[in-house]
Amino acid sequence: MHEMSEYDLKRAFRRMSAIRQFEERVEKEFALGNIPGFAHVYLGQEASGVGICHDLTNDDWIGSTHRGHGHCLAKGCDITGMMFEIMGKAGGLCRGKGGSMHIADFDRGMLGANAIVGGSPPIAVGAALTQKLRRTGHVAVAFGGDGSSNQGTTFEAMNMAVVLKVPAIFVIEDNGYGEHTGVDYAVGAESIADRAAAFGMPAETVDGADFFAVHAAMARALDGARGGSGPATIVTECPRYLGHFVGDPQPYRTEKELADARARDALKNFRARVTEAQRLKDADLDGIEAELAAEIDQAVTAAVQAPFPDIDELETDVYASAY
Amino acid sequence: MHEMSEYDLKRAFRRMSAIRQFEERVEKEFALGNIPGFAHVYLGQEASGVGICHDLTNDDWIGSTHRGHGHCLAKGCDITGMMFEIMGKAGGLCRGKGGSMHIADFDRGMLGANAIVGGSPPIAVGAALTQKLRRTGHVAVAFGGDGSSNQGTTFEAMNMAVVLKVPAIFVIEDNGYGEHTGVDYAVGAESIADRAAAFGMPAETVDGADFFAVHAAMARALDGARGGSGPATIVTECPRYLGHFVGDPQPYRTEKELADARARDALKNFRARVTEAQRLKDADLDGIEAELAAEIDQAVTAAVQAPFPDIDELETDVYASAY
Amino acid sequence: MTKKTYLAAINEALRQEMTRDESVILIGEDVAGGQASSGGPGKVGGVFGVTSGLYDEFGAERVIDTPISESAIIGTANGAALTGLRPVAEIMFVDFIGVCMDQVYNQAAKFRYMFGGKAKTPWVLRSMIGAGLRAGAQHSQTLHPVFTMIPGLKVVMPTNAYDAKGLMIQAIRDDDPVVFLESKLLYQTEEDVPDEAYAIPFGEAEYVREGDDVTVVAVGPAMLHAKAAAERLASEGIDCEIIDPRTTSPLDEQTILESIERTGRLVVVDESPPRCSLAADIAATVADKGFKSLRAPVKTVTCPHTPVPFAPTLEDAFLPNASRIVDAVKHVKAYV
Amino acid sequence: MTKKTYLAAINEALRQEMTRDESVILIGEDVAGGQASSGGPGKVGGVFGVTSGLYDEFGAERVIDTPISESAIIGTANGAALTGLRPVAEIMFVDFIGVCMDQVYNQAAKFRYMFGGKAKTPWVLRSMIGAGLRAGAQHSQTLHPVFTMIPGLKVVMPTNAYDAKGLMIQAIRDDDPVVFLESKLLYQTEEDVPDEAYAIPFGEAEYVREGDDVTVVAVGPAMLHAKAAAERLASEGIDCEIIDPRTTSPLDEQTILESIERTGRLVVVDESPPRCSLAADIAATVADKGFKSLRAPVKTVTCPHTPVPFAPTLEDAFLPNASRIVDAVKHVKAYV
Ligand SMILES: Cc1ncc(C[n+]2csc(CCOP(=O)(O)OP(=O)(O)O)c2C)c(N)n1
Ligand SMILES: Cc1ncc(C[n+]2csc(CCOP(=O)(O)OP(=O)(O)O)c2C)c(N)n1
Ligand SMILES: [Mg+2]
Ligand SMILES: [Mg+2]
Repeated sequence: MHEMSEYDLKRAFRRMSAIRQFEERVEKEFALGNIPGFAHVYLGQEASGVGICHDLTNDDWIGSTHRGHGHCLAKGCDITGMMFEIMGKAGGLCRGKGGSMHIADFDRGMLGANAIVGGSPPIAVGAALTQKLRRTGHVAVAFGGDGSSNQGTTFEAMNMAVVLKVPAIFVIEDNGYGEHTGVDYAVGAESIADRAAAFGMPAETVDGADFFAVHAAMARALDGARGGSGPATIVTECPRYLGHFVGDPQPYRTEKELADARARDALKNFRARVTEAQRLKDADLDGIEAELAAEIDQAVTAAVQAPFPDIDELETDVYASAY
Repeated sequence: MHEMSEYDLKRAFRRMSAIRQFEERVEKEFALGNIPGFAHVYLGQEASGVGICHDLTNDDWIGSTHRGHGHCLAKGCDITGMMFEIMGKAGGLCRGKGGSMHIADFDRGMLGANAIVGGSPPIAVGAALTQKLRRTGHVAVAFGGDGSSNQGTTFEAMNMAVVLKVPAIFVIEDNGYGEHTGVDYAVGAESIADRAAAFGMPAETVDGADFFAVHAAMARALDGARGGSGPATIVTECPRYLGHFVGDPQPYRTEKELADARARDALKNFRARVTEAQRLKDADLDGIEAELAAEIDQAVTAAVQAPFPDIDELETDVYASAY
Repeated sequence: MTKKTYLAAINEALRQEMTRDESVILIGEDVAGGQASSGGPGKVGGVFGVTSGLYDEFGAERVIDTPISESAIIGTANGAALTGLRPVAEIMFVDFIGVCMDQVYNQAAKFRYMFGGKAKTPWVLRSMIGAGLRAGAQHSQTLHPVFTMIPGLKVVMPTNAYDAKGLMIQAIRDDDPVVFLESKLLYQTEEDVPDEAYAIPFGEAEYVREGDDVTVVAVGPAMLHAKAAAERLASEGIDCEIIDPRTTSPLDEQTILESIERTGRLVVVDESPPRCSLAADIAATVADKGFKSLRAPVKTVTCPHTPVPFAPTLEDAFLPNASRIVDAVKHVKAYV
Repeated sequence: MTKKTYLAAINEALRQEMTRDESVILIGEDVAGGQASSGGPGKVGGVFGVTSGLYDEFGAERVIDTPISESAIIGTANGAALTGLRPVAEIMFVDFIGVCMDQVYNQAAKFRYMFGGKAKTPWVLRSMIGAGLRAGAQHSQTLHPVFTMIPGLKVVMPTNAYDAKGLMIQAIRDDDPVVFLESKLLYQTEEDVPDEAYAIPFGEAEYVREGDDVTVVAVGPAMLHAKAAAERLASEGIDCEIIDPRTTSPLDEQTILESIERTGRLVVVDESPPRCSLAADIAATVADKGFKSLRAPVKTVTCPHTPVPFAPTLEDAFLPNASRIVDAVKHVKAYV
């Protein structure tokens, strides 16, 4: 934390708090029937996305998952544009055509949430290839869950990244579950990181509820990737506060486990660290939270009232060139 | 070698010699235009397939590759039935419908050659699952090349086998090339075996031109698999005498490399070892070779003269139950 | 005989066949659910509960949860089926088939033919199809045309609980790979369903409604709209004959052609994009073999040539609906 | 203008576009060949030599060999295309698409729509199609109907060297994902091909032969047989009009419908199994929009509903051929 400026610390907190509050609000609006379809929230995993994205610019790319809201916010996507999108409104980041599992924002280097488990890693390798060929010094990050680490596409992407020596960083967010199945069942290996390392790249495991640990690991990976030495993998061990999707009754998790998960709180953790070190004051952090609360509230109010896309939009945007 | 009976030693040599002579004949018949399509021969890799299959019974299963003749012969498939099949004749093991890349023989526990790289490993996991559920003590082996070890399906199969703890053995035959690309380019990892081991199973690398080394490694893997401790991987390092397919001019390989490959000769190696140890005599081995030469010659003569399938066969064998 | 939902009917079929034949196993992601969880396995039974209770009844060896590795799931089903088991494999949403299509179309579908008739691959691939749940472009497709076009597969699309049970039982007993496509939107529809096991043969279409004016063929989730349209049209004096093929491969051409002989008019309704679709397939069959009977153009009512949109307004406009079917029927009826 | 083979024409198109635009790259298995070999890279250029010489000209950064990892190949092309490159990715035989279909149909094809028009994915997926080389069930398919049905893709099937060059140049310049299907059996066919670059727009069918009796639409490798049949029929006084759609998506319906207006009769020839095929697709379009003109059943000449057999006798019987086309044409011609 010591090398980080006050501005940086505040931005990190702002983003984690944005995710926490955004997702709590998604949970609520979902229950109210304002959000169509499915919603997979990122509660508990805030430090992972924010720690990874902290040193990325708009010219660095990320590819995300079905659980993508947190990655979007960590990469700087607009809260209002996201809320509109999740509600399927014409003013959404994808004009209401994508929805929660398909938010993309190319201006922010966000290549898209992806509803196919293991969909993003190969795509990130391609984005990284562009950086290598154009010698931009930028990188591409692929987010995936512990479950996604068993998908063949993820393994192929890892090997391809090593072979092509591209600046791709694989982030596996291990929240203990793929849907309703525990990671210790679905991953046959002792360690997801060691399995990735065996592909021929540096790989490490960090506490995904600790912003500083994630950020430090990412700094190491970035050094290598920007420096031209190729890909890396970071496994972030995160708590999953809710079920797989909003509304999952979770009969397969005990109360105790849920309480233990909640006890690992990236925001409390961060707050304690920065206030104890006297880098930020509680009041600063409270102020940030309050600002975000207002912003999210406004976003929701606007989104609920906003129009759905006109049905003239149904057949547009299929092709970019003449069809 | 010392635990092996004379019968076993002769059978091992017989099978390796069958492969060598069969494949040399395939090369010749291909040039004569008697073999339709493509042919990928197993010359140089004889000890790998034979060492792996030596202790398997007809109730153990193997899944093979596009380079499958050697695996078939190692598993005991009929030389004549194979030659007919490769020439597309009605009397072939698959009645001429499969061809070189699709020979199967269920009576011999041969689940099929497979023209899709990475096709067999998931299938072998399923055959192994049957053995586990039925408590047969039998195993299933998936053959693949170094190139196939980069296919996502292979990785998924490895993890699945560990998770389901089935008696599957993955054999990666590293002949230095996937088509025209060297393994050191295509496999980003230092070691294919270590990469497999990272999935959570024992994995070792052996000299694929040394029957005894392969056989010993397989004995270890079989112990584990039959004993219920789950899958294993064996990497056999093999020379590839010819090109990727019969007729490949191989501009990408130097004369020296080709000569070095030929210098690693599983049959000569075996002959030297067993005669020096006075387990078999040169005359025994010469006799076996001569018998096989005659058998292969007869098979070719018969196959060349045999009829192609009648066109009434075109629409049969698509479905097993009524359609 | 009691009222059962489409979902319960499938569950019952699975249970009865697993009881009858111990070579039947289930394999897929969360078909049991809860492996290595703090609360223990067996409490889920599929995202919508189709396989619920089966883990408790048949145990971990026969209700097998897997990693998220669809190629390995189908590959495992392939190898198990070739060596004597009868796996029912689940690919949760049909949209996911792209990561494992090889094991379906190059392997399972072709084994028997490539191996000269020596192999059989008796599996069932269960998967959910269809839009309408606001699930977006990657969780809402139908994709039945892709399976229908593949020689070696059989393809089942039940439209009601009774058929769902009987077709599932047939699918499990069948010796070929059968793709069984469940319509999410029909899971909660109810019907009288016999308690005992029964099998409905493949390739036998059903008359859902008899009528002499226009033949309407509808498959899968589109049947809901076809029925609604027929009712509306009946009140206007147009009498539709609705045919449900039930299996798209094999397809009961005969029943469709017989109906066209009487009506001379055909509308095909199908929730898939128009190109190389099942709607086109049926239309083409009739344009060839039923040409003499045809008195009007063959109309198809499908989705547009677009991915499935997320926004409710767009998704509703995307799907075939009763109004569009009514228009199509009137159009062909008006022809002389 | 010199005679060039279909294969050389594609090679020339690639070379010219790579020279013109340095964002164009090639990626695939052995598109260069020989990486990490004792003899060094660049000596292969694809199994049939389509990309030969390009490694020497453009180097390892732009002619990129890959591991055997098709999902990663297409995925890499996807990510590269989204971020500014114009990859031409090779999936050697189209049969292999099953291991990477997700990256094609759920990703590339849908990005633009799902992202509300913000993305473009300008790639070309080159692949070889067709039977006739005795390559067996897993190396001989066409599969163009699968691509044609997917909204968001464009699908190109050149039947001669001139078109191959012009359509490849268009494919590379196009901002959408384009599936470019090369007919193995046509690689060595020759034609006059201009030396300079030219682009042929998509969705414009070509009259291969004019005639007033029967319209024959043929795609890809089937064109060879259609031409042979037309010659045979001409000698018997039946005058076929042959139409080559050149792209199956978009499909030039207009040209086909105009021809039917004159001939009133249609035969569609296509080397793919019959169900949900392109042949059915075109037949269905005409049964709807061209119904008034139709004077005979619409006949399709396709492969049977079987995998591709290996034995030469069977493979020859499997493929559409001139005799079967002649029969179909006579059948519809005989209709009154
Ligand atoms: C290819 C594919 N298979 C299955 C699914 C269904 N599915 C959606 S999320 C999910 C679990 C993913 O687990 P993990 O990668 O750990 O991510 P998490 O949900 O825990 O963030 C599954 C199985 C899918 N979307 N895509
Ligand atoms: C999925 C797939 N991709 C590509 C190919 C084309 N192909 C056939 S064999 C081969 C090389 C395989 O290399 P390896 O696994 O090392 O086996 P080897 O040929 O060396 O025995 C390739 C790329 C294929 N058949 N299937
Ligand atoms: Mg997870
Ligand atoms: Mg090899």
